[in-house]
Amino acid sequence: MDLSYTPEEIAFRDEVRAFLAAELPEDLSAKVRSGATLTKDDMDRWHAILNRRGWLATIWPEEYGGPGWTPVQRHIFDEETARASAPRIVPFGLNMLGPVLINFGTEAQKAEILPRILDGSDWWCQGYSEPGAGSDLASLRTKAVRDGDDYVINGQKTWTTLGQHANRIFCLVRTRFEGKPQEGISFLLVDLDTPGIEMRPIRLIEGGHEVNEVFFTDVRVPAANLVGKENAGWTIAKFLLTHERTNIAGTGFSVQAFEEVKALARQIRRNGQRLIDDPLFAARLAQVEIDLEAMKITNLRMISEAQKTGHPGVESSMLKIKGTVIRQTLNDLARRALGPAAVPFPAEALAGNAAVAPEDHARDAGRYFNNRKLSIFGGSNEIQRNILTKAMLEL
Amino acid sequence: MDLSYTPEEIAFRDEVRAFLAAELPEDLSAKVRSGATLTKDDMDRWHAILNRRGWLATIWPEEYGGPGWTPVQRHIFDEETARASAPRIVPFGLNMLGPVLINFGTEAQKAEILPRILDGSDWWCQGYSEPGAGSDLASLRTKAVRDGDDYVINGQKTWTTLGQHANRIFCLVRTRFEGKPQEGISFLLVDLDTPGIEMRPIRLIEGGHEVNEVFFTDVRVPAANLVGKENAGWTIAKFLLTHERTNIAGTGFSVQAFEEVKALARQIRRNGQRLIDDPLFAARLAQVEIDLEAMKITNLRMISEAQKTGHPGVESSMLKIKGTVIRQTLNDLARRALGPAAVPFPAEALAGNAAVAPEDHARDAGRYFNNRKLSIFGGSNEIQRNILTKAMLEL
Amino acid sequence: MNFEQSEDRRMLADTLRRYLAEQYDIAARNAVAYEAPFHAPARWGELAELGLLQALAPEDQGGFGGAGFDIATVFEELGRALCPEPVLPALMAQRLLAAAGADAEALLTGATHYAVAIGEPEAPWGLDGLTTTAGKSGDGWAVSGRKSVVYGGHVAETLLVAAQAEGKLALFAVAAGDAEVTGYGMIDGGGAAELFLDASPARLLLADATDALQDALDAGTLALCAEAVGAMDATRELLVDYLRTRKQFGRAIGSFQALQHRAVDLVTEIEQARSITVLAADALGGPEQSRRVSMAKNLIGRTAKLVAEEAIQMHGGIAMTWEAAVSHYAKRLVMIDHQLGDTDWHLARVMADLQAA
Amino acid sequence: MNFEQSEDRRMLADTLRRYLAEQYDIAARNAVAYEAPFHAPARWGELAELGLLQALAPEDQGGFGGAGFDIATVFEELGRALCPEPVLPALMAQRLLAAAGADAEALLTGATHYAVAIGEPEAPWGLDGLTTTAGKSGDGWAVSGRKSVVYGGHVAETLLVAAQAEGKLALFAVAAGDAEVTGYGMIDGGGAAELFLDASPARLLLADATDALQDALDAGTLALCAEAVGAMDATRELLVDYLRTRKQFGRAIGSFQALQHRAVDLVTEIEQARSITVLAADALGGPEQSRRVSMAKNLIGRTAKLVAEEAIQMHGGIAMTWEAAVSHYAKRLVMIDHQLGDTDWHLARVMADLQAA
Repeated sequence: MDLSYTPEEIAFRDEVRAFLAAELPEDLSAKVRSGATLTKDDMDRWHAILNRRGWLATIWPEEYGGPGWTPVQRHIFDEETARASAPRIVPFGLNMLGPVLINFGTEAQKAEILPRILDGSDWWCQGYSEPGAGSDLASLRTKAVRDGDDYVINGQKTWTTLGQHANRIFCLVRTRFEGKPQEGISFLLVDLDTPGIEMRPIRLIEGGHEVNEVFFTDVRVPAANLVGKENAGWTIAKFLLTHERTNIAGTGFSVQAFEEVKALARQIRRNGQRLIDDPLFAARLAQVEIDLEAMKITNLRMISEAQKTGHPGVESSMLKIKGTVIRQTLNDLARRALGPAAVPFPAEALAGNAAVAPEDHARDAGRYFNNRKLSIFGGSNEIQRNILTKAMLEL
Repeated sequence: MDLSYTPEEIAFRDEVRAFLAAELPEDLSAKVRSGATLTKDDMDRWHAILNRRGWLATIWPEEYGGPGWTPVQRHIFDEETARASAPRIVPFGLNMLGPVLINFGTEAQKAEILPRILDGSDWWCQGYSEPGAGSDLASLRTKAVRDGDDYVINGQKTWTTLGQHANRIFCLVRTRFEGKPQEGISFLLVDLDTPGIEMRPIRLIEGGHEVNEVFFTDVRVPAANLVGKENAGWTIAKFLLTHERTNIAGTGFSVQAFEEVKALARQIRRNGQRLIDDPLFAARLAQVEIDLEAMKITNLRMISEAQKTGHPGVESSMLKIKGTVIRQTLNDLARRALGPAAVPFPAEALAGNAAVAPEDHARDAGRYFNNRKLSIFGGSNEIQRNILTKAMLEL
Repeated sequence: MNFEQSEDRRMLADTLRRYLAEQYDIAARNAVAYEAPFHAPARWGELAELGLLQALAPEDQGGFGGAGFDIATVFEELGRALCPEPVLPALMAQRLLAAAGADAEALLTGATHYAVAIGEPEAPWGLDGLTTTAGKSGDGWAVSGRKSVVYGGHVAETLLVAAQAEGKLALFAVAAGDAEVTGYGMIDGGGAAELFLDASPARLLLADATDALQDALDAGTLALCAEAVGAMDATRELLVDYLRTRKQFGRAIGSFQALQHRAVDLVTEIEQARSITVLAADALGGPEQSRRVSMAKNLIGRTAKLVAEEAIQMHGGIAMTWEAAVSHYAKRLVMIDHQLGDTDWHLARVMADLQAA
Repeated sequence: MNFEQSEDRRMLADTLRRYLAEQYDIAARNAVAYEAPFHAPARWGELAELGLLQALAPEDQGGFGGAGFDIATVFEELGRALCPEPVLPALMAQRLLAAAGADAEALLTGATHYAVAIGEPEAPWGLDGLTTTAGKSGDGWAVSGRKSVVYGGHVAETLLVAAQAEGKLALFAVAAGDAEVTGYGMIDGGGAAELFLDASPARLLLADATDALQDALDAGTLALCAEAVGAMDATRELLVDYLRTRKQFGRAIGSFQALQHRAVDLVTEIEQARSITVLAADALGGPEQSRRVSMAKNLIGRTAKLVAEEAIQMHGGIAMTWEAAVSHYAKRLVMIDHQLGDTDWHLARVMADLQAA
């Protein structure tokens, strides 16, 4: 039992730190810190920087352009990029479609698509959820009917994150209507400029535009765009849910959020004392600090287990639950810390001299509301509890 | 809307207070305050005092010897007796069997049994739960088979509170084995000296003897001891659950417990300051004080509603849930307040000069453990949530 | 003891509820709540005509209410409709004007918007540590300082400003045109403003205003509690309806016991929130006013956040959207904790009472 | 980075687990835990022979362990079996004897019971505010004062007592016969004692013992955390087994989703408790020792109480009985918070670090 990194791991961490110090643009990290919305150009820029270093597709095998990292190295990379307030890697092409193609795609699909993900030619988005199929994904109803060499798609997808920047979408569609719902689902690749597709923005609780609805009306897609076998799409969906979840605990983001709240609580003065000297606030902050310290170890224990077995176990559902609760608690503390200064909206509308909240914190309340999503999207915490019930309690 | 008592209610409260000041024996209230176990004689003594005043059967109609109080008067009485650390009224004869007989019994049963409850000739106990039928009472299996003018009982009851003091027991028994389980249950009265009955003590978590198991082997009971119709016992069981719950919120006990913790936190000194000056402890105490203040109003709102409609609604399940949580929180704070001094056991074993905890608090840890029962017995809080789900959410 | 609402208040509540439901359905509400002037000026006069403002003042001050239960009745309905009109500053201003013996007719008719400026960046809640100062200037006074997040300050014609003057906390009236006022919307709808006072001409209303200001804060805090109760009630209705109708895995999600028990716990907590608000309303005007109001705001702060977060979680993704009414209720419920003292701030006041020998 | 237990520690854990499971099944455990001398003297020597005590000391002090992970390994197994043997005072005493350069052979062989007397009625945890004093008396020293709830004090032959002497907190050895010792059982099993010292003859072990005493407290606190982890693990097993087998309404109660989700949350929190204990064990002997031990004890205090209360509630009535193993696990889990600093006391230490400029 030894919690210290090996000399090799420390060397790697220092390499990542040096890279970030040299290559992460200051304007990008400032935006990330303040919770501002990144533009497509911001994200493309960061992807390109990582791609030049060979550190973009962190979970791909080396033969396809991955860096060949161990789970611990990936963890170090995630922690360090979060600490440095680097933009998150947009996961749809890199962490979702990429591994799917590598495992289920044809050679032609891999050869065509993977390089275009790496070099930014394609921006992929995800067509999974539907208005009537959220937690219960297997009940999806968007249908794709074979017609000659094409599939013809009709239906609606929703929660398509950053779809406004995308030129392509991978979808789960229904290709068979009898039998078990799970056995009639296929995985299709679709160009977003195909006639019959309409994308509409969804405005989120705090006012931002992050997700979209996508409507399909008689959309013709070549049958060659099928990944895996027809009606075998559920296997791919499950593969994504159980095998390729990376950085699920998000401890790097939480560490960053903790440091921000701590700095804020030292900066804010109320009635002659620093907020951090208010015992009730300090107690809240200390408690979540302790939870986070434990979470870091829980995360490492499970990464270490994954390193041994080759894939994360269902215990990663615990990381999802507890990790999101901790991040949400930290967002909650940032909001609380601001007091009335959390109120103004939209932050951008305030003239400089009227600034109410400390610089970099004007969006903290919005971030608190937006991050309620953490415990809902990507398999709600209730779904995670169901998974854990089955797997761990065998009930 | 007016939270003050009417002049009549205030006069009544003063009457109760004067009565308690004059009639409640000091040794009994001291025992109650310290959490010591009351003897049968203690309880009989208090019952006799109340009976002399006509205040023993507080929920019986006047014609049977009740005081004819309104729900608000009953509430005032409950509050004042709790505040004065009077012993609780033992409910089995007075608050459970009495109303059952008044509503379902024959004239002969009423004439024989009710006076003997009032004058203490009989001590009744309850035979409801079985090892396999707790929350799911309808699945009870103790059977009573008609044989001539008798029923012959075989089976086992458990959680029979204070059965060690009782000479009679009222039981739910199965008299029909086909059909819906609820429709084969009868309500029987049994003398505990009938051959074939064995009562065994159950030792509780903190070491005390409060409940018992009762075993029935070929126990012959006259058929005249049936209350209501054969196989109609479930109606009586439900009547008890929904119509005669009194003082369910237990706010009087909680007020008393709160005052005790507050006094304790002012008395205990730790590292040069009073415990009450520790902001973390004070925050816990203030928070439960506030919850209790709200609870008192919630309780009064529902009593006022009951006064209007004649019976408490299912909302009383909320009183059960929240009332038990508040009492348990107060027990928890008393235990915490003591620090290491909560540890010694049994408190009685300590010589006077070795006393670790402040006088009257030596049993606080035991009380905390014992009162975990509050959220389990009498319909667990989970069962209350099921009831509320059905009734209020109509789900 | 009597928990029945009086006939007058029941009629007022019914009238308001009907009017607000008609005029502020969620789409209409959002259309005005998030765009300057962050309320509906056309509705303001109508609300005044319905007696909304007069219900907040006692008869001898030109109204027909003014008791704790009047305030609670009005604000519960405002909360239920998520109404963004600046009624809170009107309530607080009315009590200050009455304390100063000043005329409040223009306030009660809705002709003039008042705002109450107490909080400052480093003293956001309560009366301790305020640094805005006033000095004599010719025949009148001049006030200097910064007031932060002044509710309704963006539309007020007259600002009632708390400032240190001659060793006491005093109350001044400042015309909006005499101050630098930067208005903005609030994240949960409605508007507020930053006030920059630099020797702004001011009229002295009360030389020793501490008690009057505390009373205004208490009444405002009670109003927020009642508003939260109304908003929680509406949220509960949205949630229960959603649990009944939304299907996943072929069943209404309300058939899942884990959600049922959480929903029941919410309903229980909402009843507790209603009770503590009744307690505070009853205490207004009595010796326990400040203490019970603080108790209420602490419990409301805890419960409103719980209700908001649980309602979002049980709704799932849809609650993350602007389109869903529940998202706006959730925002209001959470942000009420940022107004007039948060749950910890009020807890500390209750703790101080426990600690006092 | 490596989360594998070393081969040696795994063997020790296996050996202990087997032995404890055999010797301390719940009935056997309860038979000794609640009756004087509140442990099983016959087992004590056997445990020492198995290496239990030597595992707590490093090689240069006569043992073969002594690191944080050795302590955690031993105490996790003790917790799993709810073992009432007075190992905690032995651990703490060993560290104090080592710091004093005193011989610990009799301790490590199990021949002599030591107890460590630090806490007092008004200074139950930590080293601040201790009022027991020592003064020179002839060739030796005399100690006076009251020590409260001294774990294992009821069977100790030698008491290691912290007392103020010549302006410093010093450490003394007092023979049990030279003090008034009132032993008693603990509500969760095992024994402790009150110590009344009235000019009791004492031997000075360390004139400036603050660091050594803090180290003993830290190691003891870590041990309690690990003990709680073992007890929580066992409680989880009891609970899951009960959920699987107990039937109500014709179904295993574990098929009710409300209970499922609560059980899953418990399991998650237990993993967190294990993690923070790993962190504290790793930190023992390093600069972060006290801080991380406090973090661990705070989290353990919260989690152990949650696990105890939820395990009782989900078991229902049966958990209220002495007969059910879960009731004794629940008592131990709750009462661990009363030893060596409760969850709030340790939180305050972590808060102080946050507040330090």
